[in-house]
Amino acid sequence: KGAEEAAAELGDVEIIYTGPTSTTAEGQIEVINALIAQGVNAIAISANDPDAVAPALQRAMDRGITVISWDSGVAKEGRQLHLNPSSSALIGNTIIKLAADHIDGTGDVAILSATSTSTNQNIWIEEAKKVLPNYPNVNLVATVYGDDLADKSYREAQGLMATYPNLKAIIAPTTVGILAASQAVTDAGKIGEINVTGLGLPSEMAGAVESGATISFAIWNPIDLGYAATMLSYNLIKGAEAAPGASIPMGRIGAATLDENNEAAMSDPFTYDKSNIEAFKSIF
Amino acid sequence: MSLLKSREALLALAILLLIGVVAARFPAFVRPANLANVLNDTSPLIILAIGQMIVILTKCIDLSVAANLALCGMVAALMNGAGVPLPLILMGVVALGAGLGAVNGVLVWKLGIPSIVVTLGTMTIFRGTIFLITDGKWVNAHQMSDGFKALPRTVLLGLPVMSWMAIALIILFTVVLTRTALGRSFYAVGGNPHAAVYAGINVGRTQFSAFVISGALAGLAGYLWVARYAVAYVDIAGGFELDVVAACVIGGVAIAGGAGTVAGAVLGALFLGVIKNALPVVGISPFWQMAISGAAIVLAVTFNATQARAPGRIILKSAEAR
Amino acid sequence: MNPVLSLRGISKSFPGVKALSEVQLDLYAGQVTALIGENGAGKSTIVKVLTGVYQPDAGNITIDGAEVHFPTAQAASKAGVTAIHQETVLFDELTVAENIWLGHAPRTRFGLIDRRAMRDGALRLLEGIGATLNPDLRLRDLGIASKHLVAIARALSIDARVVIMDEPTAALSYKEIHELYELVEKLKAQGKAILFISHKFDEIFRIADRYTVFRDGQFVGQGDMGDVSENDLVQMMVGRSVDQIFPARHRNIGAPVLTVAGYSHPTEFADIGFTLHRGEILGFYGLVGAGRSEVMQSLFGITKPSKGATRIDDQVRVIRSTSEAIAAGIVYVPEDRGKQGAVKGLPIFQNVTLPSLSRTSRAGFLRLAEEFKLARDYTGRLDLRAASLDQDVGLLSGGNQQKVVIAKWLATQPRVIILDEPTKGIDIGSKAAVHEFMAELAAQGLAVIMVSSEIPEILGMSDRVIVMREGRIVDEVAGDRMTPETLVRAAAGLAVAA
Amino acid sequence: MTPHHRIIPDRLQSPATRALRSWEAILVAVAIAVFVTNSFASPYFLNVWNLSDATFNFTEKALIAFAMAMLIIAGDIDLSVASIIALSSTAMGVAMAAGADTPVLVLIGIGTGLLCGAINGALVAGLGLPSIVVTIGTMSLFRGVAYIILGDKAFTGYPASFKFFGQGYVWWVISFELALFAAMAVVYYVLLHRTSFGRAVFAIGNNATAAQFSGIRVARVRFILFLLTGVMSGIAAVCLTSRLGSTRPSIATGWELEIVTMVVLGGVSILGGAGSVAGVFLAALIMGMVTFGFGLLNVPGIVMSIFLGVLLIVVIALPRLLRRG
Ligand SMILES: Nc1ncnc2c1ncn2[C@@H]1O[C@H](COP(=O)(O)OP(=O)(O)OP(=O)(O)O)[C@@H](O)[C@H]1O
Ligand SMILES: Nc1ncnc2c1ncn2[C@@H]1O[C@H](COP(=O)(O)OP(=O)(O)OP(=O)(O)O)[C@@H](O)[C@H]1O
Ligand SMILES: [Mg+2]
Ligand SMILES: [Mg+2]
Repeated sequence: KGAEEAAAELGDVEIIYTGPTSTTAEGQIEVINALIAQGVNAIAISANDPDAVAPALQRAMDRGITVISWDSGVAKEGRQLHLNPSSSALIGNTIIKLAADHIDGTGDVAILSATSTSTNQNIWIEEAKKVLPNYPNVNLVATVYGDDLADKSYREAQGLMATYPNLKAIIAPTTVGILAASQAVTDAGKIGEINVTGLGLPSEMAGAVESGATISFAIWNPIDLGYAATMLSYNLIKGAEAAPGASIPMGRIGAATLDENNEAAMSDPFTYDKSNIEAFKSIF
Repeated sequence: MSLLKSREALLALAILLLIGVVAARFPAFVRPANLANVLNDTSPLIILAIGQMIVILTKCIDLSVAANLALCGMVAALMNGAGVPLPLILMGVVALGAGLGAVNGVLVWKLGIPSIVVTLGTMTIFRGTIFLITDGKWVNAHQMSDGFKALPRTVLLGLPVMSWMAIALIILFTVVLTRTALGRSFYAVGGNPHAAVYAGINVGRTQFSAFVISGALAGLAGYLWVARYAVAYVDIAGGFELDVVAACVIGGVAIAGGAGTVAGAVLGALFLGVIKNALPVVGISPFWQMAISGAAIVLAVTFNATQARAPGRIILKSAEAR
Repeated sequence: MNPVLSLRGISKSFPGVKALSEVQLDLYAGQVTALIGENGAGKSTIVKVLTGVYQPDAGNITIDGAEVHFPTAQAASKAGVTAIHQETVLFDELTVAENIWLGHAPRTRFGLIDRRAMRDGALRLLEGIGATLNPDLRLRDLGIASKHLVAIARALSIDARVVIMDEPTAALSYKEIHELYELVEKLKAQGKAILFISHKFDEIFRIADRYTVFRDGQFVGQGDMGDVSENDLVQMMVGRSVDQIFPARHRNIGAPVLTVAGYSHPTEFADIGFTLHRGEILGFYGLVGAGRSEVMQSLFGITKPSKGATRIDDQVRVIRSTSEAIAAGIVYVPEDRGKQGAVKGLPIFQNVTLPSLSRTSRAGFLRLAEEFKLARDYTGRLDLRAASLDQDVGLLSGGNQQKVVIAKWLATQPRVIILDEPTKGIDIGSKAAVHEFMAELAAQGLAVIMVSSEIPEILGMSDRVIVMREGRIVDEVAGDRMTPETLVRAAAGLAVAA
Repeated sequence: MTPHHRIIPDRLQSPATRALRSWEAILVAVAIAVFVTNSFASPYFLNVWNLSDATFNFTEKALIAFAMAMLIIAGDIDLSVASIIALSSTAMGVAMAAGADTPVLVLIGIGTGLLCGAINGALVAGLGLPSIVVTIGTMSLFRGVAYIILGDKAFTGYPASFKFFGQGYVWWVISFELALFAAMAVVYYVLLHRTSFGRAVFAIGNNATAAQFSGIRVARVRFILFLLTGVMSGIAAVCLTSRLGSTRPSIATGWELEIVTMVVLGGVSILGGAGSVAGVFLAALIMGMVTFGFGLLNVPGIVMSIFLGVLLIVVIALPRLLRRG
């Protein structure tokens, strides 16, 4: 949606939105090859696997195509720049803070992630662990993976509750995970005992917030993300240089400043709870 | 003979042993509430395994069950979104599942295409259809009515309705398979299709019925799945068909057809269910789960085969007895 | 008297074969009608038409003058036609009782299968045919004869007016055969119309009242048994009179080729020992199930013996696989042609060269020209009838399939050829050809073992006969002692007559 | 003895007539149709570099499909091939982490495939277990071991010389993978249709008992066939790992079914006993072109898979429908 908004604003841009048969790296490579063959000007990708798609993207760049990654990143050699939805550190900090706030800073928490291969998740978890010492009484007991499958995430959440009777919060930095975990907590009748938090879309989380399984959660604006990725690609095609320290404009959002890894962050995550979810759930 | 009969008993023993080992380290695992939870969690697998077992009995295989489940689940969610009352939704998904099973069945029956080819094709078609009708969009918890989500988890006499449904189906199909003409004809058709013709049994039509049953069960499981996890999208239950086949194999259902019991399939499903649920509890990395269930399948099939090996002809016996 | 059941103008074709061509058949209440014809004459096909297994291409079936149609086997049994089929068509995984009642099981009030009634009924039926079998046993745990008894009980479980028996005595022992005869008498007394198919003339003359003869799928004639002689029937069957069936042998027995000593298997046979010479035909006689096939298959490397030795030309040879047997010059023409002999789906020439590939190929690479040459040579010698050498073996008639199998073995240039029931399921014409060919092979110096359950064949062809019973050799017969009585007594375990 | 023998002709149809009426002829027609349709549908299709890129979509799968075809013709099946890729790739990753060089990596990749094939072969041919069940088991087992070793990690940083197998070109637009695919097509054509081993495969697929009674070492042939699928999976693992430049335990997920689809589409009877390498070769090309053509039209992958599912069923059903008139 955001990409279309950007395209409309720019006028001379056509967006091809496509995806592979299955959520595998091999499938994504097939799509990349098809895009290269069509001679597109730019590819903006959210990678299923940061390393596996890199060689294919390198070939795209060899053929003069602008390549950026967004959301879930690609290894450095496989793209010109990477747009994080938000500063990883900030996300890491936010998810821990959201968990800690509602348990008065004391108790066991566990992380329910997506697949073990998703770069973004892993970075956020890293960052979250870094800030843990700031919460001396918060005890991170486990990190499990639900593979972004509803049933597996649900079962993993159940497993967490069974294994750690004193669990106070589950952090799921993924939409599928946070939904499944809220459901598991609701079904186990532990609303109020265990708080589920993490990253999710307001439209999907409305129910969980209402039931109280989730008190608050965070997310950036995904529409802005698509918009920004399109803007960045456009500007790179038009001659902007992706180099450490460079600043590339992103239309109405401002400009992205690249760090030493050619990564940039879009905006801060925004926290949703009972007070504002109604307003946002119809937007994204 | 007695060993053969107790194949199910041995499997039950293995499951108890497994539970015992887990309980030794984590007593919480054997709390009735948790065990009920494991049963409930395994219910969809049990339901599908019963259907798959019947299909395998007739010398076929249904690789499309998981895709069927996903499609029916999605349709259930969409019907709910359109305000269709729950009883109608239930009938609708069961009918839809049976219909999809009938598509498989007709291709096997009328065109004689091997079932593995048919269901390999329909599994991608069914899943693709979900994409076509939803454009890849999800249906989330908040888009589902409370009544829709509540049914499987409503607790009756200490167990959620989903578990009760599985139990009812276990009983129903045990009776169907052991005490009805159709049930026995599944065994006959798989055991000796040639001879079945002589007994007046239409092999193709019996296989067709098996696919319809498997499909209807997948349809029901589709609703249960979506209502329970409160989400529906293209990829739900992806790859689940292999778990279902695995449950049957572990449960001693002969892949060549003609031999197997509901109890076996259910125990096979429970075995996998216990492992799935126990691993996170025991704290073994979930990465071990796949290898463990793989090893279990290989062991089970080795074990079953050595049990079932033909005893060989005994010509000399009478001479020796004298 | 009007026939209970009559067939008129029945035709049935299979791809490439016209199995039945406008045949007729009448069955009368309280009478046994024998259906006679060479192998492949269409006898079993008419049975399958009568029981709804096959649909005829043309013609009609009437019962008591009313035309009937049998779209399924169930329809036929509802109309009162039941059959003991030539092949045992039963279910290994089901119990005896379930096998008997499958498709028409007694029901309880709730429409469920009544297992108690089923069990009791099974016991009653089995008792009626003199069989003592536990109805709860799974069929897989039974021997072949018991299975056949179950098949008979199953046929009788249907309350029928017409009972068909397609070679019912083939798998039964002497005692069981006599019980079957009694059963036929009983059924006759109950006024049932019986169709009895058999190749054994003594049997036919003993129990049949009427006969019908088919030849090559065509009706040849019918009448009262009292009006015909054995020779008349044979003439009708083959269209010519057959007087001298066995070829005159020119006996020329040479040095020992194969010596077997102390050959044993844990369950199948024990202490088998014999010597086989060049140019000799050694017969193996025994009742069906005596373990002859098992011994031969073990000599051919299919199963491993637990004890014993084989020597070929005074060299001890351990044969652990069929390829080793072939290398040692021992080949085996199996009894079960369809399962063990011909590879249906492969063309004739590939069947012939299968064990000789090392000779027709170079360094593992096939040479088609060589293959065709080899196949042409050997199928020509056997007078094979086929459209072309790249035709699928499965499309040939049984006798021609047997010729392909024999050609396959001759192409390996063996020293010992074992023929297991070589003429079973082959018509009289082909039978004579096989016999002549065996004699020729022996004359050329090959050592031949022939397993056969047919006494005339054994006596007519063999130089010496070994009799087996329950997995052991019980007698060796040669010269003057080669009489039917000696063989039968030895095979049945009776005291050896002086 | 017999006065005159009837001469039985070797053949009734000349090999050429036979070829024209064969399944492969239909596939050639389909392949041409797909090619022409694609050329009209997308302006980007007729471009050698694009076509060359597109071959990467199927070459690795096709390598395995050749061996799988032989296995299926012999009446078995191997559903663990994709998992063997994952395990082989993981083994190479472990070796690389231990400092192994490219030749050693290749050997380890292929060796792991061989080992996995031997395990399947021992269970199926040695113990006589049904192959479909055994390989559903080892499918979980092999990938499971890869997960145990790697967990959520990945191996990256393969040596530059290792890149050749999945990214290198032999000559002009002919990539190494494409050349290997063509070479293997020839090798498997000869192996299946021109050697006594291939003949044994057909004999076993049509009637294993009669094959054994004809002196064929059935268990040994079946074991070798499992070794072959194992080795081909190992080779595919080398190519894929090189192409991805990294290893994850999840690579090649779902390939087993695509490979079986390719084999069946190629006219190999899933019941065994019939099939040809040419058919599989053509099916690989068709599937590759369909995937690529849809890709150029930006059709979502899942729609593509519906098409392949329909194609599979229609292609198998059509001759049966026509036969019954
Ligand atoms: N299903 C079939 N498909 C093709 N041909 C068949 C089939 N069944 C029978 N035939 C052919 O039809 C002919 C008649 O076979 P049938 O079995 O009726 O002979 P039969 O008289 O019973 O012989 P036998 O004495 O050996 O039992 C044979 O040539 C046989 O090969
Ligand atoms: N219990 C059984 N189950 C299945 N098949 C059997 C059984 N018993 C015998 N057979 C098969 O029946 C056929 C004939 O019987 P069998 O081989 O026992 O006789 P034999 O003593 O070996 O020799 P022959 O039949 O040559 O007299 C064989 O093909 C055999 O494999
Ligand atoms: Mg017959
Ligand atoms: Mg025998």
